[in-house]
Amino acid sequence: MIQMFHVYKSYLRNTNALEDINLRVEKGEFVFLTGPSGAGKTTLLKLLFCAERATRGQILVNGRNIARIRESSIPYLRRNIGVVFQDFKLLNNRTAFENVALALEVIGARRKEIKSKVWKTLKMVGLQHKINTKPLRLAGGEQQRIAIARALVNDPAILLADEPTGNLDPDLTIEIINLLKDINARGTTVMIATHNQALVEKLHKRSLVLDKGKLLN
Amino acid sequence: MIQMFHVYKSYLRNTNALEDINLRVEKGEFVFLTGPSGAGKTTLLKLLFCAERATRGQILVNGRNIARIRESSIPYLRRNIGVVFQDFKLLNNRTAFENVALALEVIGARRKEIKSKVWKTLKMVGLQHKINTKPLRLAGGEQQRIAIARALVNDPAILLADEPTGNLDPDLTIEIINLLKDINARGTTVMIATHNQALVEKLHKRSLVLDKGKLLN
Amino acid sequence: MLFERAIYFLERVGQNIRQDAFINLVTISTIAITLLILSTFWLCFLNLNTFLQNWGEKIQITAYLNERTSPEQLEELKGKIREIPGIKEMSFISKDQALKLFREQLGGQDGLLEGLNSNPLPASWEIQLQQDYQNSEKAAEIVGKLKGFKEIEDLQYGQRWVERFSIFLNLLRLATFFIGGLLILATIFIISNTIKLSVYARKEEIEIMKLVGAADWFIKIPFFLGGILQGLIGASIAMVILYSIYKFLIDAISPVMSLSLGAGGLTFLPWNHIYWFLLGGMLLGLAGSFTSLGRHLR
Amino acid sequence: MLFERAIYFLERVGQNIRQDAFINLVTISTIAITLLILSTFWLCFLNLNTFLQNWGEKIQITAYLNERTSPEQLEELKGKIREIPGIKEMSFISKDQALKLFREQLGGQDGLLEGLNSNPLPASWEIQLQQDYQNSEKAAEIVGKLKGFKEIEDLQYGQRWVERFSIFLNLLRLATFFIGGLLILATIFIISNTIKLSVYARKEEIEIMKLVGAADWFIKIPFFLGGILQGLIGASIAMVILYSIYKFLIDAISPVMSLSLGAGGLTFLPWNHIYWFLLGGMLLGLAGSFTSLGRHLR
Ligand SMILES: Nc1ncnc2c1ncn2[C@@H]1O[C@H](COP(=O)(O)OP(=O)(O)OP(=O)(O)O)[C@@H](O)[C@H]1O
Ligand SMILES: Nc1ncnc2c1ncn2[C@@H]1O[C@H](COP(=O)(O)OP(=O)(O)OP(=O)(O)O)[C@@H](O)[C@H]1O
Ligand SMILES: [Mg+2]
Ligand SMILES: [Mg+2]
Repeated sequence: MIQMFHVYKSYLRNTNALEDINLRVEKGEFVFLTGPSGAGKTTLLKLLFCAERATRGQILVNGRNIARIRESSIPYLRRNIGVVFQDFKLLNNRTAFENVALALEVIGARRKEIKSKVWKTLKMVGLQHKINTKPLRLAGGEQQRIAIARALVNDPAILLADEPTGNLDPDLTIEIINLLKDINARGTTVMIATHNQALVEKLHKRSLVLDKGKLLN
Repeated sequence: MIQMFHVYKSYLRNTNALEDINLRVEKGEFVFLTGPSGAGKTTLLKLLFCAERATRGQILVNGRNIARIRESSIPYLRRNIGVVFQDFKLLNNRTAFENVALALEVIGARRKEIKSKVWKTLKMVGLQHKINTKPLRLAGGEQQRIAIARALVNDPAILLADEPTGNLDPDLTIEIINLLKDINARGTTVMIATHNQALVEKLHKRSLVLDKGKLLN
Repeated sequence: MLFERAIYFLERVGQNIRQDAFINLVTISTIAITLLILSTFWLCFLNLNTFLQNWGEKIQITAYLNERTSPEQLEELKGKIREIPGIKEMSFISKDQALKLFREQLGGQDGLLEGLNSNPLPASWEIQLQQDYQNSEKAAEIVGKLKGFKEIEDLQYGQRWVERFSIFLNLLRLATFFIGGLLILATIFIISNTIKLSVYARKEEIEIMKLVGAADWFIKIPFFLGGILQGLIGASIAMVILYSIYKFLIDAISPVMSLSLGAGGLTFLPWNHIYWFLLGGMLLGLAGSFTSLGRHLR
Repeated sequence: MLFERAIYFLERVGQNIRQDAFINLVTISTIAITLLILSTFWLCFLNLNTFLQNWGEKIQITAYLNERTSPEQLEELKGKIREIPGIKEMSFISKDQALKLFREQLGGQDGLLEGLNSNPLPASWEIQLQQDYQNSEKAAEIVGKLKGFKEIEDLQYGQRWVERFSIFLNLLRLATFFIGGLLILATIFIISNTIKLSVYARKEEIEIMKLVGAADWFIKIPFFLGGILQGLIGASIAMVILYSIYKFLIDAISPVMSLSLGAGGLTFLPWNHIYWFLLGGMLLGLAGSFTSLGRHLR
């Protein structure tokens, strides 16, 4: 599902945020991505949905070579990838409902379908009572759950989650992780960047460890 | 240092984000504030630096009744309180240095003093090499540490930190917490809202637990 | 499906306007005031032009006829002159009428004519020109043609006056076109700048839309529709205000003015100009959002 | 300390301009174009006014003298008339000169005068008016005063012409003041709107500054200085462009025009007007940021 061959990424001339990354994630797999702050976790995820372009190397996502993808095909790539951003990236002037609905609107879903799916997903993350609230009027953990709901709502083939439980309490963290496991069980490839060591240890899933841009083994 | 008497806060008409809060934090104390997402932790902190006003009740900070404070005195109150915001609240068009310097500029510090203090503080949080980088070019954990540096830089009497380690790896978390303990040892009252249960357990400090806007005991 | 999409985008535009009420207010009011200036200028120009043309209409050519012209020759000549392009009207003044007019003109000095035993004044035609020919060059051209007829002995037209008037008209027109052109450029510039700023304020929204997989057109369409709507509303407001000002002037000042201005008075913009202004507003709004989006969509 | 603060704020403004280059570019260019329009309008008005005044100068009063006026009376009368305010110059035309002029005016028809045995035309004074008196009311007033002298038998001035001219002038002035007033309002409005949008784009910055304990004045001063600077730069650009346009027109069109316009030709804005424009730009920039900040600082 995801493969990287000798991938490098450098934002500035002399430093590599990622260095010679080689990895392979199978369809339907559930992997963690860990490593200290600034190791390159977010950068690696960004490469996968083309928010950044690799400096060198080849990346295959869903059988497609991203290094060669045309600018105009990027939106279609992204529609198959749900992303939970580290900084949420919610639209502050739209309600929780509208934020989640956005992911369905861009693929041209029908109104009815949007309504029912958004409602169902917001319920899954426990926010059905905040459906018409705008992000700035929500608690940090509530915002994070909206970001999660938006990533899940259109059943993506791949789910990339960047520190998705950083603002959640332990109980909610378990709930959300169970949600991700469910989705994974239904066939979605899941990749989670996290610092939550307890979580990684408890789940017994494969974990990729980054350090200073390099993949440890 | 901090006292609350029968404090209520409701953002919307029929729901209380905080309900009948009574608490007392001594000068030089180190307390945790925990509780599930949406419990009201951020709201409680916001009341202390007047980002929100209490609906009912009295709040004393540093011997001063905040419920009665004039709009024009708020800036002076805030200069004695360092705040690490849950969403960082960094200025995206200023460098790490400038962001941290801001807290000193507002109190009219001299250039030289600003330079040396900012440098020292950024070094303490391990970001001396990112001094001229703007927030959008930093990793999540790096941004968080700038927010921490800004809160610490002018040696505030009170430090309020809202989920300050949500984007930090375990090692950095320990480093930062040690930093906060140091500052606490030098007399600063510290109040940390967090979900990090491991942290709370390890430190053996008093912790206030909020649930649905009420303080448990 | 297409219909549902259209509804979706229209709803989206409506929500954007509500959600960013402040920005929309500022943008629309800037568009309105800019177009108000342009349309006020245009209205003034139209009225001034009408006024000047009415005024200029008094320019006329007097053709003095040869004494030996017979009535038949006169008829024939009249037919020929009528064929010259630019002639609007011609009225005959006989020898007797000419003397009478001259006497009147002399006023108190008409004792001067008492010693006359015959009428030395020739008969003449007073020739009115069409509006397009009310300037010194055109008039001189027509005079040139009239000189060709042997029955016409002498020609007179207020050369100096006409020359001055048309220099003045040209100067005024030059200034008008110059300011007008500049105003149009400025309008385009200001409206597109304002829309640029309002799009800039929403750049984060655009970025997020892209990140969740929105195609460029999906992001652009609400902005385009929004721009068109802002332009239309702005232009409509401009027209309403312009009409109110016009109405106010008519009611307050016109009674005094129309006495001296005579018949026509002030007129408002004709319908088709209003139509063009509204359309122009919409196009400017569209163009403004079009150029602004480039920046943020790479 | 105060000095260090001043330096700090100036640096801050410089950095804001660099950090928000896009917004500053858009804001400054909008200010520039708006002020360009206003100053162009003003320049046109000034020149048109000068031109019209030169033109209107030809308005003159002819006072026909009583036949029985002796040279001494004439001298005395001349002294009295000279004292009437508004009189600029007066030239005497004797009976003989009058007849000669009349003969010239008649042109081909001068056969008419052959039968005369005495000169029936009176002597006269042609009286030129000062610029401020070049309109029908003032002229009529002076005529009224002249009528009081018994030595003056009759008075003539181009009443109809003068009336028309001053109606026209009034109409033009009305339009000018109207458009000018509207333009000034629009300028203020557009500049303040643009600055509002540019402040709005920085509202997060303001919020964060407040949260870290910045006093209101601390937040405001860089915005005020920025507004003043934007206004100054915008106004300077406007002046430079205006001068370039003016220079271009002078070089390209003036040779043709000045022939017909005569002496003066076109003139640029005097220095003190330029000064006022620059000051006005700064004040507008300041006022714009002043009104915009209210919103975000509660
Ligand atoms: N847009 C950018 N421009 C320049 N440098 C960048 C940019 N984004 C990230 N970096 C740098 O690249 C390195 C890796 O950043 P990245 O965000 O991938 O780290 P991370 O593993 O996600 O860290 P964290 O756990 O703190 O979020 C960091 O040193 C960061 O400063
Ligand atoms: N500005 C606001 N307007 C309306 N409701 C708000 C606002 N801010 C917070 N709330 C609501 O108040 C409640 C408490 O929010 P608060 O941010 O204090 O929670 P929290 O304990 O910080 O949660 P988290 O751990 O997720 O950050 C939540 O239900 C939230 O939706
Ligand atoms: Mg990261
Ligand atoms: Mg919170």
